[in-house]
Amino acid sequence: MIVATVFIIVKLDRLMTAVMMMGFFSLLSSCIFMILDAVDVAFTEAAVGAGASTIFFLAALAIVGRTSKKRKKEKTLMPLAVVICTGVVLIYATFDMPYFGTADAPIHQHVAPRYLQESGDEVGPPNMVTSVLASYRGYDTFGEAGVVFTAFIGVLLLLGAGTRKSGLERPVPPNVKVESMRQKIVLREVADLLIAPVLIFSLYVQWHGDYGPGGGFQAGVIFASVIVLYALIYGIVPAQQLFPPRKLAYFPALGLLLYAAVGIASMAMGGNFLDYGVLMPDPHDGQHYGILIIELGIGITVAAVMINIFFSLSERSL
Amino acid sequence: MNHTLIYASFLTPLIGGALLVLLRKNENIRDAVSIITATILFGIVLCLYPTILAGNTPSVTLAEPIQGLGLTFTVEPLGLLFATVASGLWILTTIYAIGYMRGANEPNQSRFFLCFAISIAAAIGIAFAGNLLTLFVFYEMLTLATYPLVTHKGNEDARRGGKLYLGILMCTSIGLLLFAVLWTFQLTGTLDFRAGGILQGNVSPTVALILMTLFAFGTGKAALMPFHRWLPAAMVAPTPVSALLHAVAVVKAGVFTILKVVIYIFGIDLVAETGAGNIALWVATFTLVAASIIALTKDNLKARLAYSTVGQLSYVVVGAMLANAAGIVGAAMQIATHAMGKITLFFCAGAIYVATKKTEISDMRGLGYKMPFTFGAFFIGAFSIIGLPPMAGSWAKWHLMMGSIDASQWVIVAALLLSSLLNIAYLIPVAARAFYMSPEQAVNPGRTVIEEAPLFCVVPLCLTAAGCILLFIFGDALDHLIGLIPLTRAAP
Amino acid sequence: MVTGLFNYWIVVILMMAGLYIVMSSGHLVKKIIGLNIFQTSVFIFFISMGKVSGGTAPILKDGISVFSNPLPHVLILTAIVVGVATTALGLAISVRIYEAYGTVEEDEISDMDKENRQRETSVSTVVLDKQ
Amino acid sequence: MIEQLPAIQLLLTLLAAPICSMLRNGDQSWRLATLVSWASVAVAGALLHQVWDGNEISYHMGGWPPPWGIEVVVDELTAIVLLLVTLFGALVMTALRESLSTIMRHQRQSLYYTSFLLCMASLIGITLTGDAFNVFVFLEISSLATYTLIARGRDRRALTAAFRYLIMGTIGATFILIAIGFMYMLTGTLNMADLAERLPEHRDSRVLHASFAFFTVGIALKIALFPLHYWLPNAYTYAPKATTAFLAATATKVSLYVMIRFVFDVYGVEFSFQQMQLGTLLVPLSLAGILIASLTAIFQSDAKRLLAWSSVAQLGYMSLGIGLLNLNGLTASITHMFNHAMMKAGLFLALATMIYRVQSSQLTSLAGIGRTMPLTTGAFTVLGIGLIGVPFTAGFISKWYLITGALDKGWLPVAVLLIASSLMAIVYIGKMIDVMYFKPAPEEFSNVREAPMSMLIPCWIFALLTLYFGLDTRITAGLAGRVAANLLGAS
Repeated sequence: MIVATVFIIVKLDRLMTAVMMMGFFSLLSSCIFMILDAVDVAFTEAAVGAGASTIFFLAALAIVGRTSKKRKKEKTLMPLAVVICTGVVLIYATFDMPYFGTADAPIHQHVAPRYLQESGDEVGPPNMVTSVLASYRGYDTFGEAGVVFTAFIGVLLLLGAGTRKSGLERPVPPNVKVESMRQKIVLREVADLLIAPVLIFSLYVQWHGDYGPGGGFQAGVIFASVIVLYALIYGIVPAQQLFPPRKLAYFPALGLLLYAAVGIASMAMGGNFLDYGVLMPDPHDGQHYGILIIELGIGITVAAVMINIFFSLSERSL
Repeated sequence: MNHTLIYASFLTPLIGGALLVLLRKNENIRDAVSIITATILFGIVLCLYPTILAGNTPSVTLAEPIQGLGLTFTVEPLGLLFATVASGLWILTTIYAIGYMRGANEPNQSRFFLCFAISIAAAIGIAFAGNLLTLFVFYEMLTLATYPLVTHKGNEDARRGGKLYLGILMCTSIGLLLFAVLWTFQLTGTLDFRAGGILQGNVSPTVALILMTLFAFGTGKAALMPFHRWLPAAMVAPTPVSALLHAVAVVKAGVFTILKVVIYIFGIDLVAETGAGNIALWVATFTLVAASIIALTKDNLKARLAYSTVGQLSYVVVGAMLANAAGIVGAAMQIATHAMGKITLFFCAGAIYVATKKTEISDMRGLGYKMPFTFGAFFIGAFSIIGLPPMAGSWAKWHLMMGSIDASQWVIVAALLLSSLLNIAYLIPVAARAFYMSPEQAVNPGRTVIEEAPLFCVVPLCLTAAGCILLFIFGDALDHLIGLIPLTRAAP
Repeated sequence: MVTGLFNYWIVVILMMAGLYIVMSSGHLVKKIIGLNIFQTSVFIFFISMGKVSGGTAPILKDGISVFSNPLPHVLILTAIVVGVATTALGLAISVRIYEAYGTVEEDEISDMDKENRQRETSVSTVVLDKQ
Repeated sequence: MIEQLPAIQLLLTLLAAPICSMLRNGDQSWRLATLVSWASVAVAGALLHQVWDGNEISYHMGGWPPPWGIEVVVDELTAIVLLLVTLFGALVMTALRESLSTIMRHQRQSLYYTSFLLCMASLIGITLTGDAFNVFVFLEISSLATYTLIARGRDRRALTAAFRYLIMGTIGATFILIAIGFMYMLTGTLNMADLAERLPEHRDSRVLHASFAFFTVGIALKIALFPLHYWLPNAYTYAPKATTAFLAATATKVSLYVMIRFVFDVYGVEFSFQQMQLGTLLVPLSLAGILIASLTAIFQSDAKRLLAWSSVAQLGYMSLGIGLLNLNGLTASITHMFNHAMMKAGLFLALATMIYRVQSSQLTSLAGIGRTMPLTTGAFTVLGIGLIGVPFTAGFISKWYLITGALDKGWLPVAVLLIASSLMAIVYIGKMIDVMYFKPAPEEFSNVREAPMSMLIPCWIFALLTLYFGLDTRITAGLAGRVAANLLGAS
């Protein structure tokens, strides 16, 4: 089924549908992740792939138009050849791969056992993904926050949010989409109902990352999608009044700095960068609080970035 | 002490150059700085003589940019000879240039003298280079430093000439010379100039032949045909620059490089055994004759002198490629004596231009009586170039002749003789016309009375003319110095 | 063998489909869609590596001893974020391209650019000739 | 404090970035950014000093020992690349303010500095890390920052150039991700030193072969190795003036560094070159790249595009040196990595300085600029001469080693082709210098003034460094020689 979805996308010229199909594709992959035991990844993929990306795409499509043109035949031959070559190399490689699901594959032998067996003692959280993400490979995650921040700066530099004064002070031109949404009472009611629980849910995801799937990143995306939902239904202007882009633009930086501050604090306490163990007399507590704070940092950064990017993109279509 | 002297010899012109730029506001002070620097430099070079005559070769390393290969200065007899020629003639050229530039009201004089000073520094660097890398480095520096001099006038002609100048010199040096240098390095693992050469035992005759040919053509400054075109093209430059190019630094650097390569990289034994120099030898012989013939056809005095230079340089190359003691001595002497003779001729050409604005030989009839010193000096210089006693050039020609007889190269003997005859044919008429033909008054009616050129111009050219004679008289001193060049591998 | 590697093959097909969209499509937004699919397929590949038959999600609970490998999950979490960041930036650039060119079809854009460059070069050669 | 240096090296720039973005005041941001970048130069210098005698610093992020945690490794090669990134980054940053002032509103500027700092930080991150996946993360930060920097160019074609780069870059990065995934699959580890130990036993595995293939293609896209270079000329041409200087100096060089690290250290010399025959692939492609790109450069009428094509050619030198696989060749690659970064950054910066005054990079508008902006043109000339490889300049040193490397192999034709390409460099650099000095200036530019000091001084520092490193090569060729011996000896 997932393969079929992709081939539909290949053929589609109507981009709106293509985007929808892509969202569907993401949702499917998230199911696959679930089946493969990767609950955190599934959660994220659902929130990001099916949620955030799709919304960005829709916002962009609202600006650039919804159909693509067919290309000449010759132009598709070269890519086809390249793709087939690459595919052949990949298939060739698979023959030497350990079979799917084999427990004694090398991947499970060397590094992973320590995470599985000792992370509970060394770091604390039962969710091993969180331990690895935030502590063992906390530096990667710091980099990840950096990526989000970079993208944010990029979008801001290219499109600008708040700096254009478009949202608040410019008279709102009649926007078909927004207007029509506002009139749909059912949608409004449902949305009103949804917003509060989802907000709470996002906070739950934020703080509960230690124990179940979730964490700062997922929470941030969910939080952001609430705001996006609000903006879609009530229009972007009230949403921007609620979250003035000018102020919002500080938050990604603050989140990142918060993350770094934990690292620097541990350096000041005589440990290495991001060594939470030294933060508290008891290394366990140190790890625990360290992870909580950096997750909060990620959450703030991600939420603020997602909202900002959405504002920037949709502002342009006004 | 010696080390300080070597550093000083290289730095003096640079410091002088910097000073004259700083003091450019006042012309007189600036020019005084030029002259004083030149004199100091000459003094320093002279101070190095006792050491060399005692048989030492002091050496210093400036930096080591490539593992095992430093920017090294080593003073040895041949280099000292070149340094003496360059620094000695620099004094005269500076004095002359001051007169010329002021007389001709040229713009940008500070830039001019700065580049001049850098060129001399580069020439000294070439002279004292302790290995091929150092030599190559300063060779390129000389090319770049002289480029602004060649294009000094800044007009379309100067630009075209400059482009050709830079193009040929850069392309040959990077394309061929650098390649040869690298190849040598790869074969031997060193580039030091050593007595008896470093290639002995490392190359087959074919590779030796290819390498030598690369070196000979790669040294574009030696102006072997077909890479001689830059020399006439560079004639667009002001005359002091031509003097610099032809006598003091540039072309001499070229033939000096070839001599160094033959003596210290190949070793004359290797060249003699394998015949590595054969291609270069014949090309040089051809150039020798062909350039003289072309010189005959030129009416522009400077162009004629330029082709004369092309021919005379080939004497040095021939001497080097003969690879026997007499040939080398002849070649080394030719560097010194040709420098003296040719600079005289160029000074004369410049003086004539400054005094009369004439550049064509056919216009110079009867000028001899108006400018007796200038044309007198021209005679002496011409005799020296031709190789007639009692002028310095005769020693060089004599040794070269002996060298080619030793090598039983009768064709070359013939070519040398033929060339000498051609030299007479293209040089003597210039002076002869000036003295023996009456001026055509009708050509320049209303022209102001022609007088001798300014003192700044006349004094140097008289001095160099005197030098031509002195070098003849003290020829054996020269011989002694050159005799110190170690031609064979030192006993282990 | 077929059952053991089947999963990987599917992933390869998905990847290639994504790559094909990127390279063949002329519409900039569709290219980004392709990129997304390409990347997501790579993610699936990574996660498949980490799966252990009979294992569960890597969350410590009493009584469970076989877990899937958490490390690929972490890597992919990071990679997903990278992916969405790239998507956002790519879209932002295509929006700007639309504003600047009035289209997001690659062929049309390159035609316009070609014209532009021809104009520039012809101008410059004319001026150089004059001098 | 001393043992924290590797972390400080990264954090300085990475933390200054968010602070910069909050300042909202172009000048203040610039001051902060410049200060911080010079501070990182100092840190890079200190690191270089520490590892000078072949010491290796290993720093464990989060206090977790590798391979469980992420390791940061500093050795001589790392240190020299760090110095390259920070020093040239700082020089460009110093000049950036004036350059930006003409194209961007005040408020946006601080965001631009933020991007710039992020790019610098991520390049530092890539260089430092000893973890394969971490390379990917920082590579993506640097890519995103680079796309942004390019897309802000004045011409609308900057946008298409950035978009094209984004597509190519992302494909490249994903390829690298696949390669890392394959390696991980075989060994279960991501730490580079650990991988190096464990990979040899899998040398006959097809997975490793495919991994190598994907890595090579992916990184070649990032380095812009011929024939995967096609994003580069446009990106360099349309990126905002001074930014090009930074990108040309650092981005491709750091990718090259990643390539050297993986090919020599992780995959191992024997595997890469004997089993996968990387050399057989690299040498002809590099040569073709050098010649074709040099030739293309000769015919450009836009100065920036000309230099961009020259960059493609010069990258060919570096990959050729790797392909030669001998001491001199590899020394040449590493030396040229540093030297070319310096010279090309200087050239682009000098050019940016001229464009700052005449607002166009067409050669016609640069005519006669040697008279109106003599100091800038002087610096440009010195750097150009360095690029040609004239003695006394840094360019000569790298070319020397490269040609010696080719001769060591006994590849005479390669040496001849290299020399031919040097001659082409004379032509294209000569063409620009000729126009700048000897063509009469267009009327509208006949009285432009010399550039402001903050741009002029960095230009001249680049020029003087080019001369300096032509004489004192201890920290370029000397160090590169040791590094090369280590890399080759590791097999």
